[in-house]
Amino acid sequence: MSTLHLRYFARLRERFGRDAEPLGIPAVPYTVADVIALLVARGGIWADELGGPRVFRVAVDQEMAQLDTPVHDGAEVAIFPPVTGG
Amino acid sequence: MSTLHLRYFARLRERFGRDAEPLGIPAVPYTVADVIALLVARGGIWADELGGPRVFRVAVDQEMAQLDTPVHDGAEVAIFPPVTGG
Amino acid sequence: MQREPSIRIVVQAEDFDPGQEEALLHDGDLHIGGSAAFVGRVRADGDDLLALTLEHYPGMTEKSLQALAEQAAERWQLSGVTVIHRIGRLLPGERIVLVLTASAHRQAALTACEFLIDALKTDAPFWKCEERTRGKHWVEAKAGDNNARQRWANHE
Amino acid sequence: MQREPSIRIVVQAEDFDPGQEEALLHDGDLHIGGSAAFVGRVRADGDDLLALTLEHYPGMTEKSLQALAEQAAERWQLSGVTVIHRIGRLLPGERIVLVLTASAHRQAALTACEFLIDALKTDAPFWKCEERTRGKHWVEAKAGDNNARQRWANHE
Repeated sequence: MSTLHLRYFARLRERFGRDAEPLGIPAVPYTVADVIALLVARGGIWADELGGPRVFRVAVDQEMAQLDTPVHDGAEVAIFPPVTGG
Repeated sequence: MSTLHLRYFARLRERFGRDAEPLGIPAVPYTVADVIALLVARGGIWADELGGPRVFRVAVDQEMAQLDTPVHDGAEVAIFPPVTGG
Repeated sequence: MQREPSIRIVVQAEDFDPGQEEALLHDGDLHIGGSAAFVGRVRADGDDLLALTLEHYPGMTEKSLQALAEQAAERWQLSGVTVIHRIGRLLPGERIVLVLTASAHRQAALTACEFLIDALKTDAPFWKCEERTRGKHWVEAKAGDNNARQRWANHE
Repeated sequence: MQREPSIRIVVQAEDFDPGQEEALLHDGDLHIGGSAAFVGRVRADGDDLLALTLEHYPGMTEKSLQALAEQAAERWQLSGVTVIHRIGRLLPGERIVLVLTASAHRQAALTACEFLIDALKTDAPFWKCEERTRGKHWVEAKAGDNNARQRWANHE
Protein backbone atom coordinates (compact mmCIF):
# COMPACT_ATOMS: atom_id res chain seq x y z
CA MET A 1 0.00 0.00 0.00
CA SER A 2 0.94 3.61 -0.66
CA THR A 3 -0.69 6.58 1.01
CA LEU A 4 -1.82 9.84 -0.60
CA HIS A 5 -2.66 13.05 1.25
CA LEU A 6 -5.94 14.28 -0.21
CA ARG A 7 -7.00 17.91 0.20
CA TYR A 8 -10.32 19.55 -0.69
CA PHE A 9 -11.08 23.24 -1.13
CA ALA A 10 -14.04 25.62 -1.33
CA ARG A 11 -17.38 24.07 -2.38
CA LEU A 12 -15.93 20.54 -2.52
CA ARG A 13 -14.46 20.90 0.98
CA GLU A 14 -17.91 21.83 2.25
CA ARG A 15 -19.73 19.12 0.26
CA PHE A 16 -17.35 16.37 1.37
CA GLY A 17 -17.39 17.65 4.97
CA ARG A 18 -13.62 17.56 5.31
CA ASP A 19 -10.57 19.53 4.17
CA ALA A 20 -8.12 16.61 4.07
CA GLU A 21 -7.87 12.83 4.45
CA PRO A 22 -5.30 10.10 3.89
CA LEU A 23 -6.10 7.67 1.05
CA GLY A 24 -4.51 4.23 0.73
CA ILE A 25 -3.83 3.08 -2.84
CA PRO A 26 -2.21 -0.09 -4.20
CA ALA A 27 1.57 0.16 -4.58
CA VAL A 28 1.39 0.01 -8.38
CA PRO A 29 1.57 2.71 -11.08
CA TYR A 30 -1.39 4.93 -10.30
CA THR A 31 -2.80 8.08 -11.92
CA VAL A 32 -5.15 10.92 -11.01
CA ALA A 33 -7.88 9.09 -12.97
CA ASP A 34 -7.45 6.03 -10.70
CA VAL A 35 -7.74 8.22 -7.57
CA ILE A 36 -10.93 9.83 -8.88
CA ALA A 37 -12.37 6.37 -9.72
CA LEU A 38 -11.64 5.25 -6.15
CA LEU A 39 -13.50 8.26 -4.74
CA VAL A 40 -16.43 7.96 -7.18
CA ALA A 41 -16.81 4.32 -6.02
CA ARG A 42 -17.82 5.72 -2.59
CA GLY A 43 -21.12 6.71 -4.29
CA GLY A 44 -23.43 9.52 -2.99
CA ILE A 45 -21.98 13.03 -3.10
CA TRP A 46 -18.61 11.61 -4.22
CA ALA A 47 -20.12 10.12 -7.38
CA ASP A 48 -22.28 13.21 -7.80
CA GLU A 49 -19.38 15.68 -7.66
CA LEU A 50 -16.59 13.67 -9.30
CA GLY A 51 -18.38 11.10 -11.49
CA GLY A 52 -20.79 13.27 -13.49
CA PRO A 53 -20.66 16.36 -15.68
CA ARG A 54 -19.55 18.71 -12.86
CA VAL A 55 -16.21 20.38 -13.52
CA PHE A 56 -13.38 20.04 -10.99
CA ARG A 57 -9.61 20.46 -10.99
CA VAL A 58 -6.83 18.34 -9.52
CA ALA A 59 -3.36 19.39 -8.36
CA VAL A 60 -0.59 16.91 -7.53
CA ASP A 61 2.09 18.22 -5.18
CA GLN A 62 0.71 21.72 -5.71
CA GLU A 63 1.03 21.63 -9.51
CA MET A 64 -2.04 21.51 -11.78
CA ALA A 65 -2.52 17.93 -12.98
CA GLN A 66 -4.37 16.04 -15.70
CA LEU A 67 -6.22 12.72 -15.49
CA ASP A 68 -3.13 10.85 -16.67
CA THR A 69 -0.74 12.56 -14.21
CA PRO A 70 0.95 9.84 -12.08
CA VAL A 71 0.69 9.95 -8.28
CA HIS A 72 3.42 8.57 -6.00
CA ASP A 73 3.51 7.40 -2.41
CA GLY A 74 3.16 10.43 -0.13
CA ALA A 75 1.84 12.75 -2.87
CA GLU A 76 -0.42 15.68 -1.95
CA VAL A 77 -3.46 15.40 -4.23
CA ALA A 78 -5.85 18.38 -4.07
CA ILE A 79 -9.32 18.39 -5.63
CA PHE A 80 -11.18 21.69 -6.02
CA PRO A 81 -13.63 23.64 -8.20
CA PRO A 82 -12.40 25.93 -10.99
CA VAL A 83 -10.77 28.95 -9.35
CA THR A 84 -12.54 32.32 -8.91
CA GLY A 85 -10.01 34.70 -7.38
CA GLY A 86 -8.90 38.17 -8.30
CA MET B 1 -6.42 96.71 -37.48
CA SER B 2 -7.14 93.70 -35.28
CA THR B 3 -4.85 92.45 -32.54
CA LEU B 4 -3.83 88.85 -31.75
CA HIS B 5 -2.24 87.67 -28.51
CA LEU B 6 0.68 85.47 -29.55
CA ARG B 7 2.18 82.99 -27.06
CA TYR B 8 5.31 80.85 -27.42
CA PHE B 9 6.29 77.78 -25.44
CA ALA B 10 9.32 75.61 -24.72
CA ARG B 11 12.13 75.70 -27.34
CA LEU B 12 10.34 78.35 -29.45
CA ARG B 13 9.84 80.58 -26.39
CA GLU B 14 13.59 80.41 -25.76
CA ARG B 15 14.56 80.87 -29.43
CA PHE B 16 12.28 83.89 -29.89
CA GLY B 17 13.34 85.37 -26.54
CA ARG B 18 9.76 86.03 -25.43
CA ASP B 19 6.76 84.12 -24.12
CA ALA B 20 4.10 86.43 -25.54
CA GLU B 21 3.55 89.47 -27.75
CA PRO B 22 0.66 91.34 -29.33
CA LEU B 23 0.48 91.15 -33.14
CA GLY B 24 -1.46 93.61 -35.29
CA ILE B 25 -3.14 92.12 -38.37
CA PRO B 26 -5.37 93.71 -41.05
CA ALA B 27 -9.09 93.65 -40.18
CA VAL B 28 -9.88 91.16 -42.98
CA PRO B 29 -10.45 87.39 -42.95
CA TYR B 30 -7.17 85.98 -41.67
CA THR B 31 -5.91 82.44 -41.04
CA VAL B 32 -3.14 80.74 -39.09
CA ALA B 33 -1.19 80.49 -42.38
CA ASP B 34 -1.34 84.30 -42.74
CA VAL B 35 -0.05 84.78 -39.18
CA ILE B 36 2.84 82.41 -39.81
CA ALA B 37 3.67 84.22 -43.08
CA LEU B 38 3.77 87.53 -41.19
CA LEU B 39 6.21 86.08 -38.64
CA VAL B 40 8.40 84.40 -41.30
CA ALA B 41 8.67 87.80 -43.02
CA ARG B 42 10.65 88.97 -39.95
CA GLY B 43 13.50 86.77 -41.27
CA GLY B 44 16.32 85.39 -39.10
CA ILE B 45 15.26 82.88 -36.43
CA TRP B 46 11.60 83.48 -37.32
CA ALA B 47 12.10 82.30 -40.92
CA ASP B 48 14.39 79.56 -39.66
CA GLU B 49 11.90 78.13 -37.17
CA LEU B 50 8.59 78.76 -38.96
CA GLY B 51 9.50 78.99 -42.68
CA GLY B 52 11.52 75.82 -43.19
CA PRO B 53 11.19 72.10 -42.60
CA ARG B 54 11.06 72.35 -38.77
CA VAL B 55 7.85 71.03 -37.27
CA PHE B 56 5.72 73.25 -35.03
CA ARG B 57 2.13 73.31 -33.76
CA VAL B 58 -0.41 76.12 -33.47
CA ALA B 59 -3.35 76.47 -31.11
CA VAL B 60 -6.05 79.14 -31.51
CA ASP B 61 -7.92 80.02 -28.31
CA GLN B 62 -6.38 76.93 -26.67
CA GLU B 63 -7.63 74.49 -29.29
CA MET B 64 -5.25 72.74 -31.72
CA ALA B 65 -5.45 74.52 -35.08
CA GLN B 66 -4.54 73.90 -38.71
CA LEU B 67 -3.03 76.29 -41.26
CA ASP B 68 -6.52 77.18 -42.56
CA THR B 69 -8.01 77.82 -39.09
CA PRO B 70 -9.37 81.41 -39.02
CA VAL B 71 -8.16 83.86 -36.38
CA HIS B 72 -10.36 86.67 -35.03
CA ASP B 73 -9.67 89.97 -33.30
CA GLY B 74 -8.45 89.23 -29.76
CA ALA B 75 -7.64 85.56 -30.46
CA GLU B 76 -4.94 83.82 -28.42
CA VAL B 77 -2.61 82.19 -30.94
CA ALA B 78 0.02 79.87 -29.45
CA ILE B 79 3.00 78.47 -31.38
CA PHE B 80 5.00 75.61 -29.91
CA PRO B 81 7.03 72.47 -30.71
CA PRO B 82 5.36 69.01 -30.81
CA VAL B 83 4.51 68.06 -27.22
CA THR B 84 6.67 65.72 -25.10
CA GLY B 85 4.85 65.26 -21.80
CA GLY B 86 3.91 62.17 -19.81
CA MET C 1 23.25 46.52 -16.42
CA GLN C 2 19.95 44.62 -16.31
CA ARG C 3 19.08 43.81 -12.68
CA GLU C 4 17.18 40.64 -11.81
CA PRO C 5 13.48 41.52 -11.69
CA SER C 6 12.32 42.00 -8.10
CA ILE C 7 9.25 39.86 -7.46
CA ARG C 8 7.07 40.30 -4.39
CA ILE C 9 4.15 37.89 -3.79
CA VAL C 10 1.91 38.36 -0.75
CA VAL C 11 -1.26 36.52 0.33
CA GLN C 12 -2.69 38.16 3.43
CA ALA C 13 -5.90 39.06 5.26
CA GLU C 14 -4.79 42.68 5.76
CA ASP C 15 -5.43 45.55 3.39
CA PHE C 16 -2.58 47.04 1.34
CA ASP C 17 -1.60 50.53 0.15
CA PRO C 18 -1.15 50.72 -3.64
CA GLY C 19 0.91 53.93 -3.34
CA GLN C 20 3.30 52.44 -0.81
CA GLU C 21 3.70 49.36 -3.02
CA GLU C 22 4.48 51.54 -6.04
CA ALA C 23 7.18 53.33 -4.03
CA LEU C 24 8.57 50.02 -2.73
CA LEU C 25 8.70 48.49 -6.21
CA HIS C 26 10.50 51.55 -7.57
CA ASP C 27 12.97 51.58 -4.67
CA GLY C 28 15.70 53.67 -6.20
CA ASP C 29 15.86 51.80 -9.51
CA LEU C 30 16.30 54.83 -11.75
CA HIS C 31 15.85 52.81 -14.93
CA ILE C 32 12.16 52.27 -14.24
CA GLY C 33 10.18 54.58 -16.53
CA GLY C 34 6.81 53.67 -15.20
CA SER C 35 4.60 51.18 -13.48
CA ALA C 36 1.13 49.89 -14.18
CA ALA C 37 -1.25 48.78 -11.46
CA PHE C 38 -4.57 47.05 -11.29
CA VAL C 39 -6.49 47.20 -8.01
CA GLY C 40 -9.56 44.96 -7.73
CA ARG C 41 -12.29 45.81 -5.24
CA VAL C 42 -15.34 43.90 -3.98
CA ARG C 43 -18.12 45.18 -6.21
CA ALA C 44 -21.65 45.55 -4.79
CA ASP C 45 -22.91 43.23 -7.48
CA GLY C 46 -26.72 43.15 -7.40
CA ASP C 47 -27.02 45.36 -4.30
CA ASP C 48 -27.68 42.46 -1.86
CA LEU C 49 -24.06 41.34 -1.44
CA LEU C 50 -23.12 41.43 2.25
CA ALA C 51 -19.57 40.08 2.00
CA LEU C 52 -17.15 37.87 0.08
CA THR C 53 -14.96 35.27 1.72
CA LEU C 54 -11.77 34.39 -0.13
CA GLU C 55 -10.30 30.92 0.39
CA HIS C 56 -6.90 29.88 -0.97
CA TYR C 57 -4.56 26.88 -1.11
CA PRO C 58 -1.66 27.82 1.15
CA GLY C 59 1.59 27.00 -0.57
CA MET C 60 0.23 26.34 -4.03
CA THR C 61 -1.32 29.81 -4.29
CA GLU C 62 1.99 31.54 -3.59
CA LYS C 63 3.84 29.19 -5.96
CA SER C 64 1.41 29.78 -8.81
CA LEU C 65 1.55 33.58 -8.35
CA GLN C 66 5.35 33.42 -8.27
CA ALA C 67 5.38 31.37 -11.49
CA LEU C 68 3.03 33.83 -13.25
CA ALA C 69 5.11 36.80 -12.09
CA GLU C 70 8.34 35.18 -13.33
CA GLN C 71 6.71 34.36 -16.65
CA ALA C 72 5.52 37.98 -17.07
CA ALA C 73 8.86 39.43 -15.96
CA GLU C 74 10.70 37.41 -18.58
CA ARG C 75 8.20 37.92 -21.40
CA TRP C 76 7.99 41.71 -20.98
CA GLN C 77 11.46 42.35 -19.49
CA LEU C 78 10.03 43.87 -16.33
CA SER C 79 12.09 45.48 -13.58
CA GLY C 80 9.68 44.25 -10.96
CA VAL C 81 6.33 42.65 -10.20
CA THR C 82 4.21 42.86 -7.04
CA VAL C 83 1.10 40.73 -6.54
CA ILE C 84 -0.90 41.07 -3.32
CA HIS C 85 -4.09 39.06 -2.87
CA ARG C 86 -6.26 39.27 0.21
CA ILE C 87 -8.00 36.29 1.81
CA GLY C 88 -10.76 35.96 4.41
CA ARG C 89 -13.97 37.94 4.72
CA LEU C 90 -14.16 41.21 2.73
CA LEU C 91 -16.96 43.77 2.54
CA PRO C 92 -18.25 45.52 -0.61
CA GLY C 93 -15.86 48.31 -1.56
CA GLU C 94 -12.80 46.69 0.03
CA ARG C 95 -9.64 46.07 -1.98
CA ILE C 96 -9.06 42.40 -2.94
CA VAL C 97 -6.07 42.30 -5.24
CA LEU C 98 -3.13 44.37 -6.49
CA VAL C 99 -1.08 43.61 -9.57
CA LEU C 100 1.81 46.02 -10.07
CA THR C 101 4.41 45.88 -12.85
CA ALA C 102 7.39 48.15 -13.40
CA SER C 103 9.36 48.56 -16.58
CA ALA C 104 11.59 50.93 -18.50
CA HIS C 105 8.74 51.22 -21.03
CA ARG C 106 5.07 51.95 -20.37
CA GLN C 107 3.69 49.53 -22.95
CA ALA C 108 5.48 46.56 -21.36
CA ALA C 109 4.26 47.49 -17.87
CA LEU C 110 0.64 47.92 -19.02
CA THR C 111 0.48 44.76 -21.11
CA ALA C 112 2.13 42.64 -18.40
CA CYS C 113 -0.29 44.00 -15.78
CA GLU C 114 -3.24 43.01 -17.95
CA PHE C 115 -1.75 39.55 -18.57
CA LEU C 116 -1.19 38.99 -14.84
CA ILE C 117 -4.69 39.92 -13.69
CA ASP C 118 -6.21 37.77 -16.47
CA ALA C 119 -3.94 34.82 -15.66
CA LEU C 120 -4.41 35.13 -11.89
CA LYS C 121 -8.18 34.81 -12.30
CA THR C 122 -7.92 31.42 -14.00
CA ASP C 123 -4.62 29.95 -12.73
CA ALA C 124 -4.22 30.92 -9.06
CA PRO C 125 -6.11 28.80 -6.49
CA PHE C 126 -8.48 31.29 -4.86
CA TRP C 127 -12.21 30.76 -4.40
CA LYS C 128 -14.86 33.31 -3.59
CA CYS C 129 -17.88 32.56 -1.42
CA GLU C 130 -20.62 35.21 -1.56
CA GLU C 131 -22.82 36.08 1.41
CA ARG C 132 -26.08 37.55 0.17
CA THR C 133 -29.26 38.40 2.04
CA ARG C 134 -30.72 35.09 0.80
CA GLY C 135 -27.73 32.94 1.82
CA LYS C 136 -24.18 31.90 0.98
CA HIS C 137 -22.95 30.39 -2.23
CA TRP C 138 -19.67 29.69 -3.97
CA VAL C 139 -19.01 31.83 -7.06
CA GLU C 140 -18.86 29.82 -10.29
CA ALA C 141 -15.94 30.33 -12.67
CA LYS C 142 -16.78 32.64 -15.59
CA ALA C 143 -16.30 31.67 -19.23
CA GLY C 144 -15.20 35.27 -19.84
CA ASP C 145 -12.20 34.81 -17.56
CA ASN C 146 -11.10 31.75 -19.51
CA ASN C 147 -11.49 33.65 -22.78
CA ALA C 148 -9.42 36.54 -21.39
CA ARG C 149 -6.76 34.04 -20.31
CA GLN C 150 -6.80 32.34 -23.71
CA ARG C 151 -5.78 35.57 -25.47
CA TRP C 152 -2.31 35.23 -23.94
CA ALA C 153 -1.80 31.53 -24.63
CA ASN C 154 -0.62 31.79 -28.24
CA HIS C 155 2.70 33.24 -27.19
CA GLU C 156 3.43 31.05 -24.20
CA MET D 1 -28.27 53.84 -11.70
CA GLN D 2 -25.23 54.95 -13.72
CA ARG D 3 -23.56 57.90 -11.99
CA GLU D 4 -21.86 60.60 -14.03
CA PRO D 5 -18.17 59.68 -14.28
CA SER D 6 -16.09 61.64 -11.76
CA ILE D 7 -13.20 63.33 -13.52
CA ARG D 8 -10.28 64.89 -11.66
CA ILE D 9 -7.57 66.75 -13.59
CA VAL D 10 -4.61 68.24 -11.73
CA VAL D 11 -1.48 69.99 -13.02
CA GLN D 12 0.85 70.76 -10.11
CA ALA D 13 4.49 71.03 -9.06
CA GLU D 14 3.91 68.83 -5.97
CA ASP D 15 4.22 65.06 -5.85
CA PHE D 16 1.11 62.88 -5.55
CA ASP D 17 0.22 59.63 -3.75
CA PRO D 18 -1.14 56.97 -6.15
CA GLY D 19 -2.74 55.03 -3.25
CA GLN D 20 -4.54 58.07 -1.92
CA GLU D 21 -5.79 58.86 -5.41
CA GLU D 22 -7.10 55.31 -5.85
CA ALA D 23 -9.02 55.63 -2.56
CA LEU D 24 -10.35 59.06 -3.55
CA LEU D 25 -11.51 57.83 -6.95
CA HIS D 26 -13.26 54.87 -5.40
CA ASP D 27 -14.90 57.08 -2.75
CA GLY D 28 -17.72 54.77 -1.70
CA ASP D 29 -18.89 53.92 -5.23
CA LEU D 30 -19.55 50.23 -4.61
CA HIS D 31 -20.13 49.51 -8.30
CA ILE D 32 -16.46 50.00 -9.11
CA GLY D 33 -14.89 46.56 -9.63
CA GLY D 34 -11.41 47.80 -10.17
CA SER D 35 -9.08 50.55 -11.21
CA ALA D 36 -6.04 50.67 -13.43
CA ALA D 37 -3.19 53.08 -12.90
CA PHE D 38 -0.13 54.12 -14.78
CA VAL D 39 2.56 56.05 -12.89
CA GLY D 40 5.35 57.56 -14.97
CA ARG D 41 8.70 58.37 -13.37
CA VAL D 42 11.77 60.29 -14.55
CA ARG D 43 14.03 57.60 -15.92
CA ALA D 44 17.80 57.93 -15.57
CA ASP D 45 18.13 57.70 -19.32
CA GLY D 46 21.80 57.42 -20.27
CA ASP D 47 23.09 57.90 -16.69
CA ASP D 48 24.04 61.57 -17.16
CA LEU D 49 20.55 63.04 -16.71
CA LEU D 50 20.59 65.57 -13.86
CA ALA D 51 16.95 66.73 -14.05
CA LEU D 52 13.92 67.27 -16.26
CA THR D 53 11.96 70.51 -16.34
CA LEU D 54 8.33 70.21 -17.42
CA GLU D 55 6.69 73.24 -19.03
CA HIS D 56 2.97 73.43 -19.80
CA TYR D 57 0.39 75.77 -21.33
CA PRO D 58 -1.77 76.89 -18.39
CA GLY D 59 -5.42 76.63 -19.34
CA MET D 60 -5.03 74.66 -22.54
CA THR D 61 -3.25 71.78 -20.78
CA GLU D 62 -6.08 71.28 -18.28
CA LYS D 63 -8.69 71.60 -21.04
CA SER D 64 -7.00 69.02 -23.24
CA LEU D 65 -6.63 66.56 -20.32
CA GLN D 66 -10.29 67.10 -19.42
CA ALA D 67 -11.34 66.43 -23.03
CA LEU D 68 -9.27 63.21 -23.19
CA ALA D 69 -10.69 62.02 -19.85
CA GLU D 70 -14.26 62.69 -20.99
CA GLN D 71 -13.61 60.87 -24.26
CA ALA D 72 -12.20 57.83 -22.40
CA ALA D 73 -15.01 57.85 -19.81
CA GLU D 74 -17.62 57.74 -22.54
CA ARG D 75 -15.87 55.23 -24.77
CA TRP D 76 -15.19 52.72 -21.96
CA GLN D 77 -18.09 53.60 -19.63
CA LEU D 78 -15.78 54.49 -16.78
CA SER D 79 -16.91 55.38 -13.26
CA GLY D 80 -14.05 57.81 -12.87
CA VAL D 81 -10.79 59.15 -14.27
CA THR D 82 -7.94 60.93 -12.48
CA VAL D 83 -5.04 62.52 -14.34
CA ILE D 84 -2.27 64.24 -12.39
CA HIS D 85 0.71 65.71 -14.22
CA ARG D 86 3.60 67.41 -12.50
CA ILE D 87 5.38 70.50 -13.83
CA GLY D 88 8.65 72.22 -12.94
CA ARG D 89 12.02 70.67 -12.19
CA LEU D 90 12.03 66.93 -11.41
CA LEU D 91 14.94 64.65 -10.52
CA PRO D 92 15.58 61.12 -11.84
CA GLY D 93 13.32 58.68 -10.01
CA GLU D 94 10.60 61.24 -9.24
CA ARG D 95 6.98 60.64 -10.27
CA ILE D 96 5.83 62.73 -13.27
CA VAL D 97 2.36 61.54 -14.18
CA LEU D 98 -0.57 59.48 -12.90
CA VAL D 99 -3.40 58.15 -15.05
CA LEU D 100 -6.06 56.34 -13.05
CA THR D 101 -9.28 54.83 -14.41
CA ALA D 102 -12.07 53.10 -12.50
CA SER D 103 -14.72 50.84 -13.93
CA ALA D 104 -17.12 48.02 -13.11
CA HIS D 105 -14.96 45.83 -15.38
CA ARG D 106 -11.20 45.37 -15.33
CA GLN D 107 -10.75 45.25 -19.10
CA ALA D 108 -12.38 48.68 -19.57
CA ALA D 109 -10.23 50.24 -16.84
CA LEU D 110 -6.99 48.78 -18.23
CA THR D 111 -7.68 49.66 -21.86
CA ALA D 112 -8.80 53.21 -21.01
CA CYS D 113 -5.68 53.73 -18.88
CA GLU D 114 -3.47 52.70 -21.79
CA PHE D 115 -5.41 54.96 -24.18
CA LEU D 116 -5.07 57.94 -21.85
CA ILE D 117 -1.32 57.69 -21.30
CA ASP D 118 -0.76 57.23 -25.06
CA ALA D 119 -3.06 60.16 -25.91
CA LEU D 120 -1.63 62.44 -23.21
CA LYS D 121 1.87 62.03 -24.67
CA THR D 122 0.85 63.38 -28.07
CA ASP D 123 -2.15 65.64 -27.35
CA ALA D 124 -1.53 67.47 -24.06
CA PRO D 125 0.72 70.55 -24.18
CA PHE D 126 3.66 69.62 -21.96
CA TRP D 127 7.31 69.94 -22.94
CA LYS D 128 10.35 68.36 -21.32
CA CYS D 129 13.72 70.07 -21.07
CA GLU D 130 16.58 67.78 -20.06
CA GLU D 131 19.54 68.93 -17.97
CA ARG D 132 22.52 66.71 -18.65
CA THR D 133 26.12 67.04 -17.59
CA ARG D 134 26.89 68.46 -21.05
CA GLY D 135 24.04 71.01 -21.05
CA LYS D 136 20.32 71.56 -21.43
CA HIS D 137 18.17 70.63 -24.36
CA TRP D 138 14.51 70.27 -25.23
CA VAL D 139 13.32 66.71 -25.76
CA GLU D 140 12.17 65.99 -29.32
CA ALA D 141 8.80 64.31 -29.90
CA LYS D 142 9.13 60.56 -30.56
CA ALA D 143 7.67 58.84 -33.61
CA GLY D 144 6.82 55.89 -31.31
CA ASP D 145 4.45 58.08 -29.31
CA ASN D 146 2.60 59.07 -32.46
CA ASN D 147 2.35 55.44 -33.52
CA ALA D 148 1.00 54.49 -30.09
CA ARG D 149 -1.55 57.30 -30.36
CA GLN D 150 -2.52 56.24 -33.89
CA ARG D 151 -3.62 52.79 -32.68
CA TRP D 152 -6.61 54.41 -30.98
CA ALA D 153 -7.64 56.71 -33.83
CA ASN D 154 -9.66 54.20 -35.86
CA HIS D 155 -12.46 54.18 -33.32
CA GLU D 156 -12.61 57.90 -32.55
